[in-house]
Amino acid sequence: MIKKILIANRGEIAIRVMRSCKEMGIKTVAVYSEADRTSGHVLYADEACCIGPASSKESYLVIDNIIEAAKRFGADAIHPGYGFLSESSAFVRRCKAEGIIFVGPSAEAMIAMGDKISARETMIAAGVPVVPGSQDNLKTIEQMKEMVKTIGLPVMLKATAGGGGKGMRLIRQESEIEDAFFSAKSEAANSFGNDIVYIEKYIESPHHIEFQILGDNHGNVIHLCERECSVQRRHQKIVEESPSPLMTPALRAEMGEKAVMAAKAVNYSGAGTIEFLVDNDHNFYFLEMNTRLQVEHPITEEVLSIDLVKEQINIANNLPLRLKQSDIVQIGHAIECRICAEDTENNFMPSPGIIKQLTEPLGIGTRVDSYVYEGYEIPMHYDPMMGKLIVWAVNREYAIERMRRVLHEYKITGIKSNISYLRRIMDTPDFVSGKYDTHFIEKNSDFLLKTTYEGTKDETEDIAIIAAYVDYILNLEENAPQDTDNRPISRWREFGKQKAMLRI
Amino acid sequence: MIKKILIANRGEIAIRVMRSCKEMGIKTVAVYSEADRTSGHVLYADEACCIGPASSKESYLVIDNIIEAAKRFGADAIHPGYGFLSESSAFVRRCKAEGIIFVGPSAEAMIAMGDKISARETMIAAGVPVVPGSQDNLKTIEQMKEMVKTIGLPVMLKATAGGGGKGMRLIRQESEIEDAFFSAKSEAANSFGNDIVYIEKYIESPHHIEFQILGDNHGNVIHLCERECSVQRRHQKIVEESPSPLMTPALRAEMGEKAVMAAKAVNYSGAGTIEFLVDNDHNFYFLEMNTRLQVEHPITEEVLSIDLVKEQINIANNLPLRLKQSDIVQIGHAIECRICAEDTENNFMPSPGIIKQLTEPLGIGTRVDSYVYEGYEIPMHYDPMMGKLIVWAVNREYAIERMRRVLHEYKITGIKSNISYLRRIMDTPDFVSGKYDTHFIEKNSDFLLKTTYEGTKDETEDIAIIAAYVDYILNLEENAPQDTDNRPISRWREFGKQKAMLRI
Amino acid sequence: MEIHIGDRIAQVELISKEDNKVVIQIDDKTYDLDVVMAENGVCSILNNGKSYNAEITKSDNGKSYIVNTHFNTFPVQIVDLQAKYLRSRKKDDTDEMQDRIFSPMPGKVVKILVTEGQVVEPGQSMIVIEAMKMQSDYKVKKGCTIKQILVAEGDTIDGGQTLITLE
Amino acid sequence: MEIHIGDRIAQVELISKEDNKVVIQIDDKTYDLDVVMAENGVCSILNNGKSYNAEITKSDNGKSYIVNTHFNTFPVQIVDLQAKYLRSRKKDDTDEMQDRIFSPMPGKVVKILVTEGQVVEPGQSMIVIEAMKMQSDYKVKKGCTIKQILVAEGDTIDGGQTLITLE
Repeated sequence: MIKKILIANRGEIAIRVMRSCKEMGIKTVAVYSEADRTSGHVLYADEACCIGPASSKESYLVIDNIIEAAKRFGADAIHPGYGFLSESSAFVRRCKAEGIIFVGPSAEAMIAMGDKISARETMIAAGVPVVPGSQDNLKTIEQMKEMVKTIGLPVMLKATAGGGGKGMRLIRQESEIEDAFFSAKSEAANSFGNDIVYIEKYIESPHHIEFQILGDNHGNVIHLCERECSVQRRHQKIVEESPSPLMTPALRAEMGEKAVMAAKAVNYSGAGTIEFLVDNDHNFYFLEMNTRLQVEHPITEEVLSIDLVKEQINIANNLPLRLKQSDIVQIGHAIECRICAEDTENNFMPSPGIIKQLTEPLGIGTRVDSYVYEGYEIPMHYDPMMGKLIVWAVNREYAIERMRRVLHEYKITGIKSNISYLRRIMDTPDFVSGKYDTHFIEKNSDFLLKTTYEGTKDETEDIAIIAAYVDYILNLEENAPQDTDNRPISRWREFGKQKAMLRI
Repeated sequence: MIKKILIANRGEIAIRVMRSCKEMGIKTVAVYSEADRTSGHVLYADEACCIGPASSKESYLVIDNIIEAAKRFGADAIHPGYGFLSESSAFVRRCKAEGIIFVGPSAEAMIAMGDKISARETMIAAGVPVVPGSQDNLKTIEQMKEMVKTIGLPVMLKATAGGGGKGMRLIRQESEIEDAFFSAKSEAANSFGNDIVYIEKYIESPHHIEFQILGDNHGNVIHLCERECSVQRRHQKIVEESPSPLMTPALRAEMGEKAVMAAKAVNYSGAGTIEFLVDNDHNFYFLEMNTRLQVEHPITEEVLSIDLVKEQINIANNLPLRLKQSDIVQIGHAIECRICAEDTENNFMPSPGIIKQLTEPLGIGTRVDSYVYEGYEIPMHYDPMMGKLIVWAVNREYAIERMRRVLHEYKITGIKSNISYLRRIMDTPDFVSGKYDTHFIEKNSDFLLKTTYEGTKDETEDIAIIAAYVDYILNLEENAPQDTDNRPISRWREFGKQKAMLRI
Repeated sequence: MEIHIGDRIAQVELISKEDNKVVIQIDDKTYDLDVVMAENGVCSILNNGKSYNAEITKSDNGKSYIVNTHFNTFPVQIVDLQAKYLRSRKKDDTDEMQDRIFSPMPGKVVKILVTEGQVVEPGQSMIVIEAMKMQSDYKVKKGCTIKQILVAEGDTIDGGQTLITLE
Repeated sequence: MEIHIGDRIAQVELISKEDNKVVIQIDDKTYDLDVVMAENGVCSILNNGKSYNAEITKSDNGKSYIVNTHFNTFPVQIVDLQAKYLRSRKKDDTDEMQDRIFSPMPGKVVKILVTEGQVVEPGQSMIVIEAMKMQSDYKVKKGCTIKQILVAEGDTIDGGQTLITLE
């Protein structure tokens, strides 16, 4: 049985994994870059090892350094988290060669699912639906018409060399085919010097819905139902929920079955996610498989009352799955919001810096998975996500109400955050009604960027004026005219910048 | 429907109630004493009203002041929390007279259950078992023997005027009766000048197990299963869990049925708790009814996935119960620890003061209901409880492991707390095995007061030395020899102690 | 006294103050308040019983604030006599004049797109900065000449640090 | 240097220091450490990769600390030359001499059980203080005479405040 796990990651996911390890009595080893000495995951771990400079290319992505740390501290397993090396088959192979358990799937499964084209072929062979179409070169208008007949309208005509919408045509009616074909080809030729085009089924109102699966080393695979992840901005998920408002029991059973087939097709072991595109008519298509834990895994944990990291570790310990498919019943509703250090009003510019004040929400139905703390300096080198806010309630309506409450409780200053943007999502009619797809953010962008909130503008402005004014007066009174903020720049003091020798 | 609720309480329970109100879109009014201006519940509420000086007799217990506040702010309902006026039938009647909804039972139900003797009689009439015995004066040895025959051995002989164990005799065998009767009588006469004695069934290995019930204004009553509250010190609960390790489905059904009968006997409406004493043979006896929300209500919420405050408010809104008895099934296991500002190593002396650092545990399966924050000064006027730490997990073993993890994450300095004491409870074999009764704390007091923990004593001492030493050196280096701690005495600054007029 | 909040200029006056009870006039409104403030900048304001919380951070001579209330973030400037004086003196070089390129946040210089002495057009990109896996390029507003380039590709920069001077 | 922790007296010496790498000798053990400290007193110590956190609060000339590590709380005293000198001078009035009654925590005077000039016996209760709904009574260790009573019943008192002087 695994006794000590090195977590080859940083930030909230490293702490998330360590929490479950701690509960299981497993020792934890943190790795950290020079920029992360004061990061929460270093403080949380039993042991910690510096693995290089700030740049992740020189630290979190260096297989040698991580293996060396694992050996130095005698870790018998490595948990990769998400991102960084979590989908590196080379890393998996190296772990195997070194006799260290990798908490995740085999290198083979990773490779089979890692490449989009091979994944697509594997899925077709396994009977899992993929987006109809082909990336074959359509040379003639006859080929094109043939293909459209197979796929069915509407279709999207795309240029292989394309980008920025050039050479792209949405075709809804048969009469548009000919014109689209020739104009796209010539546009592509002019723009890219390459006139190769192909078509794909156009999915209207696409929903990004994914299924969590768990497989063990004994050939058992189950699915843990779906997560709705259509609230995305530039393919970055912002809010996720489970169950999906689009889902029906019949569709869930069908998609779940296909997800299990997909995982079985590559002898998958560990936790993984099958992403699907689903349209309003409940047609669904395999998109890709993520062969690791997802950022949004907590909403599955909440509605199913399980701990996915513990399940991962049990699987890595060669245990058979604890749960059967019939045990899996979603209860209630969970929503997750990703809390990011970014300036939503300024094109979502990242906002690294020092957290001056922090109040995290607590109480019934509230879960916070984060790694920052008051006085912590968020480094500029990594992802702007500070943590995740997860609520659970008996139904979707109550979950939204709870999310509004906890976003109200969440206070963070010193850096910009997306908290008020998330709060507005919770009030957007399309979200509240559950009728949204991946166009949600684009469609509601005006509503979402409204700057004032709650109460009249004048009233809240006056409150802000009062707060600043009173602080100003207090400082005058204290006769301590300080040039700048006397609150700490960073709570962490480098211990002796001057290289002094001191003898007391 | 209720639009605005005044919470006639302070601290964590006030915030607990406000959280549910906020989720329901109900406005909240806080009341506060002069010592509580910076208490978390004042900051959390939509509106706040000062109701008097620090002493609760002059503030939180003054019905007039609370009613006045409710009227001033137009609250259409009052939630009493627990403690203070929550079991005052005079307060309930006053609310009724003023046309304000009291979120709780009727004054009549409160009175019927408030007096121990009348409650006992009501329960006997309703067929709910009570501790056998009678408080009748036993004048002759024949009367005594008759009574013992009815009750069965062992019995406890007590003096009406007794106290401190004087005039008290535990009788296990018939042969002991005569001697005990005469010696107790003479001891009582000598000690108190009053020789009246009575007997009660002696409960061996008593477990304090209580049933949560919910009744509506339409005559429906259900029970929400049990809470095990035997971890007590001087009748103060410290740790609670649900389900009870002693419970069986058959006993739960039987006790639940009696709890519902008890509530129906007084036409109970709202949330209430029936406390029972249970012995190892599963005999159970009505102890008392608490006609309000309990401190430990969250463990019921966790295993049943409900929000008791929302249910209370729905009942107050005259709605019928949302749930049927058949909906009530406990899932998993929940444990609550009460986090108190007290010095466990010094006879549990209360420890008011300023919280210098605070880290509350987060992550999967963790719930914190508290009201304090970093920089907050815990006033000396009220209860030392700062909050409650609640975990949920799939089973009891995992819940204990999780509780160990979250107690490890909980850091609080500046005041003394009982966190390490709670941590030791989680390691006490009797607790871990689930084989404990109300003698638990007494029985394990040596184990629980062990002062060192984790790792060797020398190692942790050296770490403490290093931390202090490095801080000392840092201060020397900064050439800022400060007389005392330069961290804030209290984060809250009274705005201008000098009564100055300032014009800028 | 003048206080600027966003585009609005408010006239603010302290009418009276006794313990934490203050009366403040903002433009034509008079507020009768109970205010307490925590060392860490959290401010609790009771206005006629209504409970507001504001979190403030300050910089720049203690007269420039960022204030969070509810879900809003406001920049607030205290314009006392000293600030007024400094402002009046600064009037000559208006904000319009852009004499440097800087990044509001810390980051890393990915690419420098100009050379010293180069004449650049309005809207031309000068430099690309990366922070938190996102790249931003900084442009000039008006045509000008690159005076000096103070950083090199690969450099780590602080927020507000001057990267390129213009003339 | 001497550092007192509980009953233990440790000899502590700083061997070297470079950035946050420090070498400290405690008695006969040498520690090679990586230490960072937050403004609020949270200290992270890596000892050979092992990660420890300690939270410190200090008082009394910055030489008296309360340190929390894991589930332990330690009182730590830095005894530098100045402290040593002061200690040597204090030797005369030993801790044995009890010249006053005080409460370690703030509270309220519930009852005063003695009068000025009264001769009291060892273990006799002097005063009852209430805090957080709990009452504690304070006793004298040795027989003595009540010199002065500085508080009245109903008074609110601070932690450490002298309530009664003895002689």
